Amino acid sequence: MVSETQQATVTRPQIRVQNAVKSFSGRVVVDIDDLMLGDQPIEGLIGPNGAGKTTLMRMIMHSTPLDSGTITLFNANGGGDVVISNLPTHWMAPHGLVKSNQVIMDFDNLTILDSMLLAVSTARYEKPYRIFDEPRLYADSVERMNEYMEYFDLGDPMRIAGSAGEKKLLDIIRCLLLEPKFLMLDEPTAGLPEEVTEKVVGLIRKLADEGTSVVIVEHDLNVIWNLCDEVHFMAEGSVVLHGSPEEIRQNSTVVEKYLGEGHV
Amino acid sequence: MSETNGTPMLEASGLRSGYHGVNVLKDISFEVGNEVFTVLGANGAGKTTLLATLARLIPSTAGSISFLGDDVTRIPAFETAARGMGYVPQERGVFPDLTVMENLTVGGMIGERSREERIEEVVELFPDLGNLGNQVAGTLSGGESRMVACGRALMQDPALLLLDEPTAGLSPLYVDMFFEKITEIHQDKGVGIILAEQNATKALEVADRVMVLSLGEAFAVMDAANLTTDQLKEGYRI
Amino acid sequence: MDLDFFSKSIVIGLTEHAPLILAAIGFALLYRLTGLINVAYSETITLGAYFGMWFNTTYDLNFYTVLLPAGIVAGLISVGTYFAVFRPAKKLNVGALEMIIISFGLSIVLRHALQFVFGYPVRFFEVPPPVSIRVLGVGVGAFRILAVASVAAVSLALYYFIQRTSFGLQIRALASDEDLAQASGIRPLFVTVLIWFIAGVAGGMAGAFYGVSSSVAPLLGWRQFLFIFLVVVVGGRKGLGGVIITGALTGIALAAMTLQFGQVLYAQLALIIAFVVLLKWRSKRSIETVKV
Amino acid sequence: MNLEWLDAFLISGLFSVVVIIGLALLLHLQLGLTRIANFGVVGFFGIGMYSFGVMFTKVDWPFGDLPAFLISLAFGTLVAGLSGLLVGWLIADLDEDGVLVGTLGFATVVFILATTEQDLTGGALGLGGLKFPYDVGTVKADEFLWLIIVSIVVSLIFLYVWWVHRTPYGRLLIATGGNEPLARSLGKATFRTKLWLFAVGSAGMGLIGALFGVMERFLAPENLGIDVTLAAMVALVIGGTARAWGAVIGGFLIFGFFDIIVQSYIPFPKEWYGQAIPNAKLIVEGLVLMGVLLFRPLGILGAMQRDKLMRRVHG
Repeated sequence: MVSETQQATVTRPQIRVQNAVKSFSGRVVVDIDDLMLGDQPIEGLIGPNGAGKTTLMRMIMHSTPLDSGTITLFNANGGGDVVISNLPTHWMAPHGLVKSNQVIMDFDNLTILDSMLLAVSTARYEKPYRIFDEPRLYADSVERMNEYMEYFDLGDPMRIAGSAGEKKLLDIIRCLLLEPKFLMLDEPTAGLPEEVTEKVVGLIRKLADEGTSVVIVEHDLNVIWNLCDEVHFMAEGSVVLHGSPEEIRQNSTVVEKYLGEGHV
Repeated sequence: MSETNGTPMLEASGLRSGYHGVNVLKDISFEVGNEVFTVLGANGAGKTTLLATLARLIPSTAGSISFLGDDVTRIPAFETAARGMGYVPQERGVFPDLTVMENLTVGGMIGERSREERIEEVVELFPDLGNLGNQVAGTLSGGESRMVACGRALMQDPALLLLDEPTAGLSPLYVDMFFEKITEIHQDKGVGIILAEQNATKALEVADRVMVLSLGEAFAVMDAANLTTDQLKEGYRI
Repeated sequence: MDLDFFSKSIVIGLTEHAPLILAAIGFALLYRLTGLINVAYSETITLGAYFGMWFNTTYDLNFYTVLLPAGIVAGLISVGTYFAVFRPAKKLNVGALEMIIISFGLSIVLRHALQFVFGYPVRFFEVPPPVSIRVLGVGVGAFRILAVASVAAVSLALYYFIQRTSFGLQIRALASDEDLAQASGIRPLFVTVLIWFIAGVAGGMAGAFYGVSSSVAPLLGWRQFLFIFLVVVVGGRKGLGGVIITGALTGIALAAMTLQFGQVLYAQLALIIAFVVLLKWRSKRSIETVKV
Repeated sequence: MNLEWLDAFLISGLFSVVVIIGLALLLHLQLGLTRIANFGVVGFFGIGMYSFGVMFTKVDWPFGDLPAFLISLAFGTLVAGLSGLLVGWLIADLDEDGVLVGTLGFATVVFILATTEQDLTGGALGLGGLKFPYDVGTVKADEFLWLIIVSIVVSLIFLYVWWVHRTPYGRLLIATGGNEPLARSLGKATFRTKLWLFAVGSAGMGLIGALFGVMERFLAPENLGIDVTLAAMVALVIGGTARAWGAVIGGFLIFGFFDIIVQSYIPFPKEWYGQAIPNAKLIVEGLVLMGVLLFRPLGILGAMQRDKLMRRVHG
């Protein structure tokens, strides 16, 4: 864990969600007055079905447009504050905001190495006339890529990811290669073998220690209880509780929302 | 573990299924008789996947399903529907482009009894539907569209009704009403019910037997009365 | 611009472009149900024209007698293409993009194969010379009036079939949500075949109308395809009613611009540009949620 | 130059094969890598051809033929590129139906303009006055030289397309085609990528159109039929959409076979050449397109094989 003094010196990026509303065909799915994410290194976002967790993450990434409200990223790459609710999705990564995917997502024809090179490459390299940049791109990033490959024991990178678990892991690695300052993980461990899950968790901790803010949505609440410094509990579209994992776990509202009133 | 009364209506054994090569359900076996059988579990536990697999809308990767004595593991969804399985999916339970009355009529395309008679019965069960006949289902409120979805499935004269979180996101008034209706459907019409729910309290009130799903595995299958809060919390990992 | 211009545009637009509405209804059925953009639909139209002409000239039958047989043959061919090409393609899990290209290939095959059957020269229906009547001060061939009336009748019949009958309900249910329709006991194969047949009949009849009002040539359907497609893509969101209204407005707009510019091609040009810009504008306004 | 050994049919047959390969190569970038089905290939081809033709024949050039020729060529390429930019902007964020409407619509617009703007294009009558920028004696020699020049241009296009697979840009195109939302979430501006792709691809198609027009010498709207798009698509699909060599192999295989062997060397009855053979050729093209996409969607060469490529590049 990070010591108090260390934490004070690190300026963590934070996201503030204000008056954000999203409804689908008349039904309000997310309605948040004021929510600050990123106060603590690792925060969890939990809640019963239909609470709006995934929708909130997509709203932050702007792959779901907001009906109203603003979302601001403080301490973005470069230190400034950016109102991200007006920006298209592809501007999030350059600002240091990255999200992994809940469902398996991969590029059909790209090898593992390609996927990694795609993540580390920037628009500067990707012009139709910049046709001799591949060696430089590779040389610049080979060390970082090797680190991950060795850590996860990926084997030969010049092949297309096979199993669903491998694709899920590759999705997370792509996110990490983007060097996120604010990382959102949507069910990062679903479908991963146990030993890989542990490695991913270890890496998330390390990243958080180094100053990245992490927000996790996860159905396996054991992961949340073990990993998070703070937990946000969502129900019916808004965040109804914040607190340490212990506080949340013991809170009667949480039990009620999950199980129903009689079990409090 | 308790037994069903008499021969089971539906029997699943060693069931596995999921999406994109990830098995959400990991080896599930259970029997359902003419009863209210409740499937509890937190989000991500696999309740929706289980019901869609039983309705034959998601292919199972292993295991078998038998319904009313026949093996239905490989037959198409419209065939299981014709044999008496009614299915109300979680959110998209209505045809959004059709009117309420048309939604009900689609349900009434199978079965022998006269359609008018069945529509009358459904409207008797959900009186609100009587006034909504010509409204396009896509414009209904959440509670109304859930009633239409239920009504559509009941129009099929099902022997077994699969209900996937019929009360999720509804106001408490609707929730109470729906659970009353579930009891009514089971007791008055003799329809067996598989009810997937997250809200344990309400669901246990109407359930005969219960199965708790925990990350794709059956955690407990037992009489609803015997389930303890601690068992539930463990299943939900709270 | 005066009242005369408007009445002229409306009369000419509706009489000349009435078959567009009929063809668009058929295409819209296929498009909305299967999500398939069937480029070969243009050949269904062409074949309707050819078979109509063939029945008409071979058996010396009056145009209205051959209309339905021409439609039915086109409908059967349409069902044939479903079983020969599109159903296997779906079973082989062909992607949406490949599906369009396959239908494009089919379109080319049919278009040129029919020339081996019917010969290369342009053919004509044998119908009595038109008698002109005045409608709203515009001279129109009596035949055209009849054509508009019959297109309207057929369109309404189709509309009724889709909106009011039990088969029509099954079709719309399947189009609305395929999984739910199956869970409700609807047999997808039966309904799908029905759709292909009806779409083919509508296209074939439209082709016969196109053919009788000018000539019967291999490119007959292809020349109309872009406009049919545009009408359906732009108007199809609101169901068949939207297609019919958009089709009628397109016909009127084409006629009005033709009068204005004195050149039918300019009218087409303006309309294509307007429609594509409209699509662009609409896509800007409705940013869909993506699953990332 | 003694060219008696060379058959005039062979020159024109090879020329059309080379032109189709060029178009198919550019289509490979759009359809094969980025998964955009451009049905308006002939539109970009045509606008380049006509812009070049009009510029070259209608302007009173103060200097010699060659500079005028080159300037007109550049103009045709530029106009095609700009129209690609415009079409790309209109359709890059639409789905498959929008792309089909937009590209098909553009091809129709070009056809209409070629027909209506009689002062510039000669309308349906056609536009004459095009000629080679040189004269090496006989017509046959001129055409042969032009075949070589165009082959060189198409070879350069091939080299570029082949090389793009080895660049970050090519990787981005493949990623955009494979999973656009995912690419966007990795910070890729996919809309702009498609825009540039359309601009560059269309410019190339326009250039090929202009070069084709020179060989034709006489431009008419009949040159702008959908069969040009079909030809490029068939060549690409049969060879393999995912591989750079696909266009080359497919082009030689199907058009080499038809345009050279069948049309020139097999002694069919004379009367078949008018309509039966061209007609049969199109039927075969359509059947090939359907058959390949149904039963071997990746064509003769098959999948992209990035694994082997990456091993070669970084191994």
